[in-house]
Amino acid sequence: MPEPALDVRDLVVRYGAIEAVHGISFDVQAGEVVALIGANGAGKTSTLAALSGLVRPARGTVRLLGRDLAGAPAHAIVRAGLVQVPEGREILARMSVHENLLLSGATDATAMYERFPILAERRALPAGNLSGGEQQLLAIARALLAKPRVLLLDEPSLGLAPKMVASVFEVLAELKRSGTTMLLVEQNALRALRLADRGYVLELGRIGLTGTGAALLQDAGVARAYLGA
Amino acid sequence: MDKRIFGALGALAITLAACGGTATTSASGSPNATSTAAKPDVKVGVVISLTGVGNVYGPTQKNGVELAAQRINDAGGVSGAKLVLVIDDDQSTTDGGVTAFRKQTSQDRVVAILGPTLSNTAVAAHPVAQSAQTPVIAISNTGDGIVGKCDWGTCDYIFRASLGESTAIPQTVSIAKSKLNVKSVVLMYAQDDKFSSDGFAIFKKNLTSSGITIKKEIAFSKTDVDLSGPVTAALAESPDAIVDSSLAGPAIQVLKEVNKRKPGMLVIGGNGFNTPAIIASAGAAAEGAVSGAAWYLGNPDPVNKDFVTAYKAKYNADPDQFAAQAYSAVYILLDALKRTPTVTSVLHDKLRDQIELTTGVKTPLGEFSFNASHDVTQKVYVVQIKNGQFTLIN
Amino acid sequence: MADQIYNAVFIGSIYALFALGFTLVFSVLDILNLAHPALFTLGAFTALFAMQQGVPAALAVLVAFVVCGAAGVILDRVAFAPLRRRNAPPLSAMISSIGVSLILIRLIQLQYGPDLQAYPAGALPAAVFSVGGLELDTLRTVIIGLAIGLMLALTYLVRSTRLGRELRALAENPRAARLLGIDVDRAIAATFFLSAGLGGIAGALYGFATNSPFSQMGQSFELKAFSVMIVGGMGSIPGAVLGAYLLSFGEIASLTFLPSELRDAFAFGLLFVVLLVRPRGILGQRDVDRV
Amino acid sequence: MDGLQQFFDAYQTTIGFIGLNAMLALSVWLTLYTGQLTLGNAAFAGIAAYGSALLTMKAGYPFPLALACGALLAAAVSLPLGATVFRLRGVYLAIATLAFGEVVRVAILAIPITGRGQGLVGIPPKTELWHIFASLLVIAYVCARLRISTVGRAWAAIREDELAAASQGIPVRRYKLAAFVLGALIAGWAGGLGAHFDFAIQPDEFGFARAVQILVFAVVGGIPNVFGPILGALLFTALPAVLQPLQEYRDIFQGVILVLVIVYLPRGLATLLELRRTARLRTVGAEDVA
Amino acid sequence: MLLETSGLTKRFGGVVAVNAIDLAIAEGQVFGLIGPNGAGKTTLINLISGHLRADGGAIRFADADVTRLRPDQLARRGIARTFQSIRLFKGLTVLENVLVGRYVRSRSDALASLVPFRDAARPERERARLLLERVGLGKRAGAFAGELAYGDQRRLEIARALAAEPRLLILDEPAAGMNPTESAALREMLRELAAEGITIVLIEHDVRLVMGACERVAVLNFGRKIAEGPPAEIQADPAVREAYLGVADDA
Repeated sequence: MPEPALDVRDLVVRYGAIEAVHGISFDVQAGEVVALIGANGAGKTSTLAALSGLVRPARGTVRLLGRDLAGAPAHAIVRAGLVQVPEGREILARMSVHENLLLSGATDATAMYERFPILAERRALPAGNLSGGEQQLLAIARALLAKPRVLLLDEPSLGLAPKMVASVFEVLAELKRSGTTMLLVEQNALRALRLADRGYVLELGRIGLTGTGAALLQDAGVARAYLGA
Repeated sequence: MDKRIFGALGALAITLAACGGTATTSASGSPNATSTAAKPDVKVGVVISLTGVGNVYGPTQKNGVELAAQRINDAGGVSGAKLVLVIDDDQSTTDGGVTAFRKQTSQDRVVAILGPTLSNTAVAAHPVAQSAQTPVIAISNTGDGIVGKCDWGTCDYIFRASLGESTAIPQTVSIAKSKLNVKSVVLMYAQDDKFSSDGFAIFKKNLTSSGITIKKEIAFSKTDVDLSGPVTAALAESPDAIVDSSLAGPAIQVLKEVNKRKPGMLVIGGNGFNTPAIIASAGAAAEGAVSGAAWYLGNPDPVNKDFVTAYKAKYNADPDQFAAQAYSAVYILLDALKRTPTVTSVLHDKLRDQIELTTGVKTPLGEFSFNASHDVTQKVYVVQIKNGQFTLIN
Repeated sequence: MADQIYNAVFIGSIYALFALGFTLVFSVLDILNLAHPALFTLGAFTALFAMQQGVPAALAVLVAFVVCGAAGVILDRVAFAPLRRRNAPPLSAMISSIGVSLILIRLIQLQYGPDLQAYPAGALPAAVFSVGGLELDTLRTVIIGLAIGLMLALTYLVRSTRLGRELRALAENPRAARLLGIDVDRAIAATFFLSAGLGGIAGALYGFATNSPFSQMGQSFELKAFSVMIVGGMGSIPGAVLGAYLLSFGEIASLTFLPSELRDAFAFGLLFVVLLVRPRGILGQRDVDRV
Repeated sequence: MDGLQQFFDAYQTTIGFIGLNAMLALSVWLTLYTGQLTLGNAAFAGIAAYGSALLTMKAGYPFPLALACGALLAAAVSLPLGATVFRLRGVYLAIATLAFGEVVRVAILAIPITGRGQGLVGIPPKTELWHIFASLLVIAYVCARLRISTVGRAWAAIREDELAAASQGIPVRRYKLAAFVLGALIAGWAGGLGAHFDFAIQPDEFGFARAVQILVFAVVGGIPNVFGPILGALLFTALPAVLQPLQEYRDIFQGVILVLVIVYLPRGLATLLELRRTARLRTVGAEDVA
Repeated sequence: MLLETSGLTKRFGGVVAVNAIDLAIAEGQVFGLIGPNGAGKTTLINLISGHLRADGGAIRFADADVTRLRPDQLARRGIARTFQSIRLFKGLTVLENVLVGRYVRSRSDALASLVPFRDAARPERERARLLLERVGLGKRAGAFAGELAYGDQRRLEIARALAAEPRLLILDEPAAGMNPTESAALREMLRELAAEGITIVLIEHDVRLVMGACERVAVLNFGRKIAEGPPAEIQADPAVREAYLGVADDA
């Protein structure tokens, strides 16, 4: 196996006395889409916070194309190519769509306007005026402009109407086809696993199950947890 | 974390220890004094504002008293005993002043106290000395109620060697009326400052009684950032003169704004005008400003010339009125000390009686006496700034 | 009347410059930097020091900008950064800044004493010119121009440059800013440099206009700056400018139409009313009263 | 013992002010303990100082009655003020109370009976040290006992999480207001005592600088318990006297100490009194307000 | 009915977060509320507990209109709740958290507490300890709430809510972060509480828990109630499967 694009080993995240993530390991190969699923409080958000440098991992390594980024400041991690589309989108509501796009440091957003024409239409509006789905597209476009080697997506379907969820996942599928490496953290396990090449199930800060997306979809445990069957 | 706490603790401990050990030093009046006699020192307390808002005055007062003490000791001290100054900072606050007074009366057991610098500190601190029966000579308070009939009660141990505004201002007003032909004025004052407010009340009374029209009263704040607005409003009344009761800082702003808008307009001030800082900062804008003062630099009287020369030699700067008054007060006290029977164990009431008898002491302020209500009797110098110099006009 | 309007424009410009620096730090970091008045004073004295070494006035303003800017960055490193690292709330930073303010003012006093100082004679333009019967003095007019220029420059910087975008992103959502790859430490340093530098320029210019810098000169600006910021809208740059002129014109108007004793009551009365009626200020955007 | 007597005589005023400042620090502690940052207590002290001084001087009221009236006057003013300003939070609340303080100062300057800028001079010096320390003892005791009662727990709950506190049935606004008014009452009592301790009062003594100073006492001392504010008042009142020999550098030392405490003892000097390691979480300070 | 809502509506900007919801919950019932993230469940209970004010519709609790009451007033009437993002008083001890929870049940002892050496809160503390024993936190009474592990914090929040002896207990995702054993224990406790007559509204993602514990379940999607009924019925409902599981496109 070639060197993974993202290789996380033995990651531990602590908040004061509480340990939220207990030494998990996983990897994402170049061009691959990996889903990380789990219930609320399972440690998904903590894991992503550690990956993106928002919290300093208590232990473990985060290698991006061989370079260890664990504990590096957030901006250095983004510059190295590990870019996040955060949960809740975190668009800057008072700034215009265009300004939001340029925040990644890019000077030219044309490529994204071509890719997402709706954003071009709205480019001068304050981003806060966009609908939830449009905001999610903006967040994705903004992350793509930072030229990610690995794109982290945190709950991209959160709070979106079913129709918008579908179109966001279409966008993700398209990104997958164009070879974007993605780590997808989702509650919508079915959609996520269907899109993903592989998946990890996070339970209470540990990796429970792992396997291909299809295999996990068939797994009885996953089905019980997420489908109530 | 614990280490850091101990670090902070350590720093605190060191700070406190470093300061605690020497909490009661006293400044010696004469660095080069060769103790001539075996007589015990005569301790004189000085309470002045070396920090806080009053520290514009405190430092030159310190110079004044230290110069006087040095010269007195060089000339043989107080009938052979060395004069030692105990100088404490009142931090320009009432409680700082009261604390210093309590310390000097109970711990240092000084024979008398000079000070404190600010009037509001004085009205709080003087009662301490009164109840300890320690004579006080005020050296820079100019408001009413400092001596004679004090608001806070009997004050027969309190004297004042600084010319009160209630003495200086009437003279200024009468000169303004008779010599400068002023018929109407606008009266400006810093409303949140005791000195300025006191002066304002005295000006108002005297202007009214001498028949000068007050066209408008304009209050401003001592911390005001810019006085162009109030000055413009004052000039709009077209008075013969602008009267400003404020400290030097706002006074400079008033002078400059007036000069810019209406050069040649007469500005009359109180004691706050009587400092070289006015001429240094306001420059040409200060020309023509009139004020009444207890002292002025150019006074050709030999005692004053001697003082100015000695001061310049020691501090390499011209003295101001605060230095002159502080210096004079030490000599006034010396005069009384010399007349008090046993200097070394001064009975405070005896010293007080002798201070009361002070007449005609020659000081840089002129011939100096206390009147029946313990206030200054001296000449009032009404001065005008001409060619960058304070010049006598009465 | 015309000359009173001119006065109001002048003093409003100084209020605005002062408040801009204050508001910049507040909007980006939610800190009320009570050392800002001390930096303002430092600006006036830095210019004084430079001019005593023979530096011309125009250059001395620049020196004040750079020195105060650097002092602002150091202030942040010493007094605020350690607090930020442990997510301390704004109150801690405010108290810390009081300590720094004490130190700075005292250092200035140790060097220059508490007295009023004066800039070297002849170093500042003294000329007066007249426009339509209005006597205007050159120095103040230049200062007004410069102040307005600086306000426009700051507005441009914040609105239209990359740094400005980063600062606004940081102000609106620090978490998002970090996730987007903004170098937050650098942006914060820039904020303090700009804020303190502007404070320094304001101090130098105000020092020039009055030609009597003194160690407590920043003090009275502090309370007025609160008023300016609240009235205009906490953290809003155009709000601060608007608030500053509103205050200066209000003060002049109350001087003209009310007993002069009540002038200060105007500033704080206005502040109080705005807080109660519209706490986010005239141009403020932040919601103050969240659930 | 003569030395002790001498020391006591010399520093009588400082000792008195430590007590007065400790009371003022406790008055702001009440709101800080509730998680609210207010800066109006200097003004409340001012209202009561002027009120009680005018009553003893001009109306001939007996001293205790004048003190009580002054404190009640301050509390009476604080009630409608609190009812309006507690819609605000954090720095907005702080600035609103500060603005109120300035309005009070300007009002004192504009009302002739207060002596305006000249101040009020000749207040009968009725306050003795034992008055101050007896008051402090009572106030500190009441605050300490309140802290461990249902009321104190409700205040702490509001500080920790206002929303959750409301969900437990705590009428949040009313409790905040109670802390504020009680604080005003204490500040007023201290103000009245202070006015009669000093012969003279001036509007400046109750301004912005004073408000900030009171806050510093409480915050640097720490707010986990009533000893924090008292400790803070003790330190920062005694410090100028202790540092007297350093004169020119005194402010610098004070500033350095302030920064050091805030940076290294985030929850105040009172942290030093807590021995349990985990106690750090329990103690509250600047960290928990606003 | 203990709790009834009729036409309850809440808008945020242009989004209708809760859209004309009618609910009727009988005394003693365990009522489940499910739906995808962002469906409006939390907004709905924020309306019921008074943390949000409704834009339209009405809420009746114990035969009285409570639509415009504040949270503390509702708490007095017997509504207690937990929060999705745990909102404990982190700087207070576990015991103190429960004591605060007893606020509406304890007499004010402000004056009594002034009597020296008297421990006015003693009886209250005894009760609080018993409650902590019940949720399995008896040993941790002196610890700070902020120090507890996630699952323990959840349990403490429930204990705090129970301390008020509520008639209606609203639990917002109480099982999040609990392991299966803890989750099972929670289910057991819910049964006991229901047996004691406490009415419970349960919001939960753990479908096993909801289906196992609730007598009735309502499903929200996009601010609307799309289904309501007994668990078995709900599980079989195609509309629910579509909305909740997000698999509309390949049914």
